Amino acid sequence: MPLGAYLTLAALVFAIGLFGVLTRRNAVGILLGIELMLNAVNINLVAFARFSGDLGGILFTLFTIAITVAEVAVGLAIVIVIFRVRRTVEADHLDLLRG
Amino acid sequence: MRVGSAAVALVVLGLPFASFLLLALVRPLRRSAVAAATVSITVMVAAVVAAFWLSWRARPLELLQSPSTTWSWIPADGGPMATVGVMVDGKSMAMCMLVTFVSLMVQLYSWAYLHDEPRRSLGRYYAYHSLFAFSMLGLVLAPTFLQMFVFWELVGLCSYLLIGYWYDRPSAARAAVKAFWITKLGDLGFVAGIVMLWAAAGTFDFWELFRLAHTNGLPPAGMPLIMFLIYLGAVGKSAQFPLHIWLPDAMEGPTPVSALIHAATMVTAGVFLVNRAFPLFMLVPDVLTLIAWVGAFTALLAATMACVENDIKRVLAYSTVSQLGYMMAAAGASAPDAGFAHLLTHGVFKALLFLGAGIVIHVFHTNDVFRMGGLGGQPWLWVPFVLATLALAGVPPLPGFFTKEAILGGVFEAHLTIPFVMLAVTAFLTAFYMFRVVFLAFFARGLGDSHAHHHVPPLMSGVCWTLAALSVATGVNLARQMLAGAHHEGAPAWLPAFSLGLAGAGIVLAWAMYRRGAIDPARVATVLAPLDWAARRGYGIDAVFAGLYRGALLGFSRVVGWVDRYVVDGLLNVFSAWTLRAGDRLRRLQTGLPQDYVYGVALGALILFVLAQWRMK
Amino acid sequence: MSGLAPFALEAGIGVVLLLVFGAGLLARGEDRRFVAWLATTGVLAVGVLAMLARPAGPALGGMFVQDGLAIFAKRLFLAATFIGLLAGLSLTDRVFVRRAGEYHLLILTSLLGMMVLASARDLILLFLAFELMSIPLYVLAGFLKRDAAAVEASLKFFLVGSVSSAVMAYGLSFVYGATRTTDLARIAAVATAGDPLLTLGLVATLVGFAFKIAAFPFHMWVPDTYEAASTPFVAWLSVAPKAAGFVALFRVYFEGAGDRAATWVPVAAFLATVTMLAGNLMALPQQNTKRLLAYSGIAQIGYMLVGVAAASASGTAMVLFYLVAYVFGNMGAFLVVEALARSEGSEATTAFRGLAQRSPLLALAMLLFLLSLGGIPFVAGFWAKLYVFWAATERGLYWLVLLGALLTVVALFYYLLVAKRMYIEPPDRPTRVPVAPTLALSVALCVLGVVILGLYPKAVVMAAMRVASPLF
Amino acid sequence: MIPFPVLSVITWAPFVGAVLIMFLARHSPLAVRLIALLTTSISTVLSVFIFVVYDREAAGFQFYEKLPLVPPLGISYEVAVDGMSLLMVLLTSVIIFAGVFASWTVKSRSQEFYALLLALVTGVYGVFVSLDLFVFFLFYELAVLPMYLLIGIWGSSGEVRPRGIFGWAFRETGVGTKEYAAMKLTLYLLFGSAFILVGIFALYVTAGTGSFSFLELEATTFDPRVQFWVFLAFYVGFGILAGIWPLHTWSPDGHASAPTAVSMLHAGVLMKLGAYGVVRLGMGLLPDAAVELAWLVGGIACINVVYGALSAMAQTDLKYVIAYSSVSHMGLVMLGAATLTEAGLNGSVFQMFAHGVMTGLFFALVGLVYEKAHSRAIFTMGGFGRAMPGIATAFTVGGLSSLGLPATSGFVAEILTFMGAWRSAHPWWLVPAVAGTFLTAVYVLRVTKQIFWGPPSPHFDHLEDARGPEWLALVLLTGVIVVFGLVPALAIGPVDTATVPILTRMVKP
Amino acid sequence: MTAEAVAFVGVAVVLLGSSLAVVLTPNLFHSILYLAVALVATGVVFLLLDAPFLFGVQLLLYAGGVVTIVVFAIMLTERLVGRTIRQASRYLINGALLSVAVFAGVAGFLVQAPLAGARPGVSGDLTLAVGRALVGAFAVPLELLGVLLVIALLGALYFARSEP
Repeated sequence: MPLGAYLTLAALVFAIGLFGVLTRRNAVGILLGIELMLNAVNINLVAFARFSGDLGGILFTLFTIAITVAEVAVGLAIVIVIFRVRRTVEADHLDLLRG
Repeated sequence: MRVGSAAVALVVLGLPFASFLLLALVRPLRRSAVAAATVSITVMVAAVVAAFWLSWRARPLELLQSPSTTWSWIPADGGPMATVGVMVDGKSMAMCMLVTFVSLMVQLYSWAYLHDEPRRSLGRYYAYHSLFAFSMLGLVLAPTFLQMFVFWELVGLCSYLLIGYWYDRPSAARAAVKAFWITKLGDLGFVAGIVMLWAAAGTFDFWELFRLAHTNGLPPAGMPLIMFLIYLGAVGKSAQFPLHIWLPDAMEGPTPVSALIHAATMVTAGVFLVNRAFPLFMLVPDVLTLIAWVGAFTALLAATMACVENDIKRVLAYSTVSQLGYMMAAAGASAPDAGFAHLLTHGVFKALLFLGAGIVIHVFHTNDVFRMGGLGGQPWLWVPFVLATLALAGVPPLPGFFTKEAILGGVFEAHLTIPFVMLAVTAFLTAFYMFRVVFLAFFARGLGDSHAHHHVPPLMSGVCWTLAALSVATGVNLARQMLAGAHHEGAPAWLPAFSLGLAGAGIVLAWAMYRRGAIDPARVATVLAPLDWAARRGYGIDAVFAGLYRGALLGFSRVVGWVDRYVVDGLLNVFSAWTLRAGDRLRRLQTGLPQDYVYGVALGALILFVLAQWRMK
Repeated sequence: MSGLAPFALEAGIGVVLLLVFGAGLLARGEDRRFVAWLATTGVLAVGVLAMLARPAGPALGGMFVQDGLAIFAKRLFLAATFIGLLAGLSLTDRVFVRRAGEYHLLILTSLLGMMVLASARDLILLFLAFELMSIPLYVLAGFLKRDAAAVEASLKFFLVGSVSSAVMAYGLSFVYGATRTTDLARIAAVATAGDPLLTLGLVATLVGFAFKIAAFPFHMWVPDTYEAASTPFVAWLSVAPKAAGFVALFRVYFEGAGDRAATWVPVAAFLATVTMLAGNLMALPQQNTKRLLAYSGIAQIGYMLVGVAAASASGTAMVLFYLVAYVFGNMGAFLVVEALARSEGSEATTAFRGLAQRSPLLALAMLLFLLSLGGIPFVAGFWAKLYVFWAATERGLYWLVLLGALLTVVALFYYLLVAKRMYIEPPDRPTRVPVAPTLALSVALCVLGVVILGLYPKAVVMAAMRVASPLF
Repeated sequence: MIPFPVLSVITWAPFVGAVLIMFLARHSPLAVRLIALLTTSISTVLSVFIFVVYDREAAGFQFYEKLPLVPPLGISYEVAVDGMSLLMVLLTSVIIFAGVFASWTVKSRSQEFYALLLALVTGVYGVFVSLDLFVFFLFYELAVLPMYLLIGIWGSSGEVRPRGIFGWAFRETGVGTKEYAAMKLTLYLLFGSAFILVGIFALYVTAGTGSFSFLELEATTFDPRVQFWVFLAFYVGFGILAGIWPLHTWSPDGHASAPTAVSMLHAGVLMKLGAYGVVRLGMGLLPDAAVELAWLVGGIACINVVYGALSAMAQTDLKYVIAYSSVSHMGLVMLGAATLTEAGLNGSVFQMFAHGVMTGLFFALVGLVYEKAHSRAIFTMGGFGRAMPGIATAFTVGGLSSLGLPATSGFVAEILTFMGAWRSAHPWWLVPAVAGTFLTAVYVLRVTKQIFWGPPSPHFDHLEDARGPEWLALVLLTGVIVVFGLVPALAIGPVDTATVPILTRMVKP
Repeated sequence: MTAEAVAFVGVAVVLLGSSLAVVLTPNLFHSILYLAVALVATGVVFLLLDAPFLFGVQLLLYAGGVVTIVVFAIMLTERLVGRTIRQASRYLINGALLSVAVFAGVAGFLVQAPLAGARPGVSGDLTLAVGRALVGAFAVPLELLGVLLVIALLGALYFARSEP
């Protein structure tokens, strides 16, 4: 398959992830959307690396995956602490700060 | 033509100014009435001496030599833009003598007249007087239009200050402002005119301008407008129709002030202006004709109003307006010398009239002629006044007869028939209304008897007698000249008799109505009801001006003020409020919902994508 | 050891990190504020070291570079961090006392991220440093974890941050794809203007930077986070990461790009326009001083973007100068708010009522900061704005400069409102406002910075020019 | 020349005074005043000194000082005066000197008051003497900003009822309060400075000489398109400060709310700064655009003259009358400049001076009247002349100067403007200019009559005349009005040497 | 259609389908399971791109690690709240529109890009090369990654543990 196919696939996944972030009410659900977006990045990177024969993309992917994990960990911790304080993880209820 | 010494002229000019400075700046002097009056009068005496000396030592002028001496006033790159100096020709020397002399007389008279005034403010009075003398002398000595305008406005200022001398009186305060405004209205034309003349000729200097006029160096196209505008200045200052309305009100000032400023000197500045600039006016015959018409009309109009006026000072004021009309008409009829002569003689006897009126006012404490009378037994009071009245009415051998006759002759010669008729009627009316005053104020029985032996300070009557003597002397002198054959060439021979007849008729009518009682004034008034009604109301001209002021000016200003506050500034406030509101609106984008923030990021990214796409192409 | 020279500062921070970590582990008892002192001293020490640092060649195969720009930026980060930590020493909330170890570890890590970011010349390292800088911030924002507002702010920050970094990573992947390398030097060499993939990549990457520097419309986390988080942290947050964002921006978009940098003029100009507009307008109705400063900070970013839009050496230098001025002005303002909030228990602008009569010096300090932010002569901010405008004028961006200058007027409106509260309105009570010594010291440092830069900007301007010119 | 940096001393002496006041005179109001007096005296004496020793034959810029600040960017501290700025410096000195006396009785927080006032004055001096546009701009800002606090703290509020279709906006912005006025003034003027800044930068960039020096820029000929836009920017920017219609509305509110000395300085000097900017930078550097746009400048000036006078007539608050009269007179200033003639431009500069002194006198008097009578409502006052003859006299002199009565400096300025107007490309400008003087006569004399003459108003008693230091202010300002009215050559001599070169550049032979 | 193409299409369908399910399914727990599927599918994509090493990492770190953490989180919150968390979606249409627009924005660039380059052959052992790089040039970044993970853990711990 040509590079374009992979890129398009990644773009689609990216868009779907974004859609998830925009529409899910549950904070955890939003996190999942972010995961999808980062996943798309990885597909892109690997595809580019494969088609250019360059190692950088692979390394980049490795780092991205690790960073993602760190992000998710922190994100989930925030969700938990929010839940503890606010008794909800519905993002729509989190509007103490506005204006 | 004769020219005087510039140095002496400067002395004449400088003396009253020094006196003014002294009185204005040295507070103890100002607060002490005696010292102030002494300084002012002493200086004035010196000025009179200097003025006469100036005239005495004048020498003949060589052909094409300028009678003016000037110094730079407003510098500019290529030589001064405006100059100041003195122009000492026959006219200005004569005016100097008139001004200083009458000023001296009035100042002396005032000392007695204003004896009851608070001492503290007399210093102010004399300071104003000195300033006035300085300004008036500056005006007559001015060698340039600009300098003339400067002093022109300064005499206006003095007039304003002196009319409002009793500023506690609302009417005085109002009259002062009115005088200033109305004359200023004319001065707008004056200043515009001289500026335009400057633009056309490149100079303000009379002598230069005359030379240019002589050599056709002035652009003919703009001249009528320019000269008309300059004439407007004279209209305001010399109380020509329709700007005459300030002069009767100006009588709110102390009577000596009226005598000096609003009769003898300042108001004649307009006439002097036309005379001074006559070589330029000669270029514009249409404007001259207009001047003649307006002058004659003013003369007649004022005379009719004088006939129905009961306030002695206002009668004299209308008479002044009327006589100024005469002088202007003379100038308009290309007989400026006649007008100028009338100016000089009128200056003396009109001052006398006012000062005489001041005496009766002093005696009766009223201005109303119907509440006076019974002074027939005191000739030292009425003789000077009656002499002056006769002079004004035009009875020989008093000076008014000769100068007035010369004016009539000049107008007749210029084939200005209707103005001539108007002036003739005015001559008749003048005799009538003046003798109306004489009969009522001095010789009526009854009302005023209780005051009949009121003490009149000798200083006041002394001044009056001096002026009367001067007037008679002038008249005799003129009569001598006439008999010696200096009669105006070309004027019809019947004119003196006609003129005398008019005066006689007026006197007789007045006698018949107010002395003899043969004709009931009330019946005459009924017969001429519409005229009487209109004349008593000043023909509504005052009302028109008041309406324009209130309705047009103040009303419009209120509209502008409102527009500025609520529209111009309002728009600014709208912009400010919009900015604040925009901030508030935008702030609401910040909903506080986490995902809306992500929308922001996504939208922002999208916009950047689109922008980059668009840039790539 | 010469091989390590380029990393000296990072290594220094690493040592401080370890010390703080160790001290935190060893500490017994509730009061662990000595950790804070340790961290502050450590940062100061590294700061002194940074003053001595000289540019060194690239290391790690060109991945890491200690050039003038990096050193300039690192000095800036260290200064900001020092002031922030110094001010934080006075925090007496229980959580800061007990958890001083975590707090400082997080700040130091983030600082480490910034410093690496300033030196990163490789996409991978860049992204990693970016995240290293960002992730601790999410935690720090919610450090007051009992506070509903703080954790909510933390979540928003995290959410916007991770979406932005996802977009950024996506963009970086395209940059890599278009150029087949992650080395910025090589990218600059290979890149051809108008390559769609590269453009897409750079634009998407810009989203990440825009989030970090809080350009409109990526700014939305800013006001909420600033309002809720602890003030000394916010003071630092409002300047240091933004400075890092700008430096990285210069690296990616300008370094070695030469004339092609101008491609970014319209994009940056657009961002500058909307950011200035939105920031200034939205600050107008604010009643909470921290929110006010947040929006004003967004506007300031807009002005810096004007300098970015100039896409020139002088523009870059002016932004660097602006950042320095901004560090002092903005941090100072936040710290005064902190001082006042501590004594009045309120962060509303009304807390400033009559301050000039209660504590004239504090009021004067605040006035100076506000004037600096407003861009008024003889304080640092004036030169900053002026130089930035100047650089943009050289590009012919007259309209942008005019807009910026006009919006300064809008900005002065809200700055002057605070000044009005301080100077014109009468105080509610006559007592002096007590200020903790360390806080006072940090405010004084900021005042010094603002005034010295205002009176003698030349040294810093020259330094900025020197470090910026090699980029082009 | 003179090695002594006389201009720098003039400029910075008040600033030093401000600093001294802030740090040394904490608790002694008298010391505050004495320091202020001393430092402004230094400036005043030196201003008179340079006015006297300025070499009128040599003309051009004199007392030149230069100190490079940022050489690579072409910024230097470069000061000098020519005939025009010489007069402006003198004006500033006169006004601030009188202002120090006029505010002798400020009660609350006088330390800060004087410090801010002196800082402001430094800005004003700086603008007039700077030859470096950048430093010029710095001083400009310095001259504007202290205004906010000066009005905000020591000002007074009026009442403006929200009316008309924009009433809602009035409610939202708080029109009438001193805070509003202070904010409006400051922001409006800074709004203008934004345009100026862009203009200066544009000149700097397009000239390509890498210098902000006026002298170097003057030697550059700019592209007509650049000239056009930059001139517009300068016109709007400086015009706001000069109070051109319709950007003048800050001025009535600001002046009415400001404390006495601030109104004096602001109306007396700062507005001149705007006009000075238009002439110096607009016409001096952009001659072609100045010619091209003269119709605009002059046309708007005509509106100013008439509109300002009519608005003044409509006011019932004394301070607003004076403030609007400034709008009207600034119209004459701009009109004179727009005529592009020697007479007009000289008249314009002279009008700046004349109006500065006159309006300074007015505001000092209004302040005194307010202090004695605690009222500014014209139509409740009356007959004050009896109790305060000195104030009444000074007010009348000011009024007469304002309506252009000869023997006051106002006349010379007006007549020159008229002369220029009729010789300009648009002779009809003479009509509104002349009409303006009449309208001025109407409202000034009306107000004078109402307040000082006529029967005493029953609402007031225990009025008294000016006292002690207040007299100094009145006598000084009145004296200047008269002396310069009688001997205009004192001022016009040097001014002419400065305006003629500007004109020759504009109207090329 | 080559085998690779068939495989690609298959994987793509699975990936997109599961991704959609992640963002659409109302049951949060199901979402996670779908995420796991999606992550595995991504791993398969990596396989198709000749990166088996990454396939492993993906499986271990992502599908294993992440999913486990998330599951824990959900269990934790569900335990705290005491009921199954259902999740709803907000503004589906807006979200869809914006997502499609972003996709279109990206696609707009992609269609213009010259992506015709052929796929080069696989050269050498990728895993080995990656390993070498990580201990070579990328040693410092790797250290930093370690710091990042530690600090993230520290932060997460700070949040997660309940203070006395």
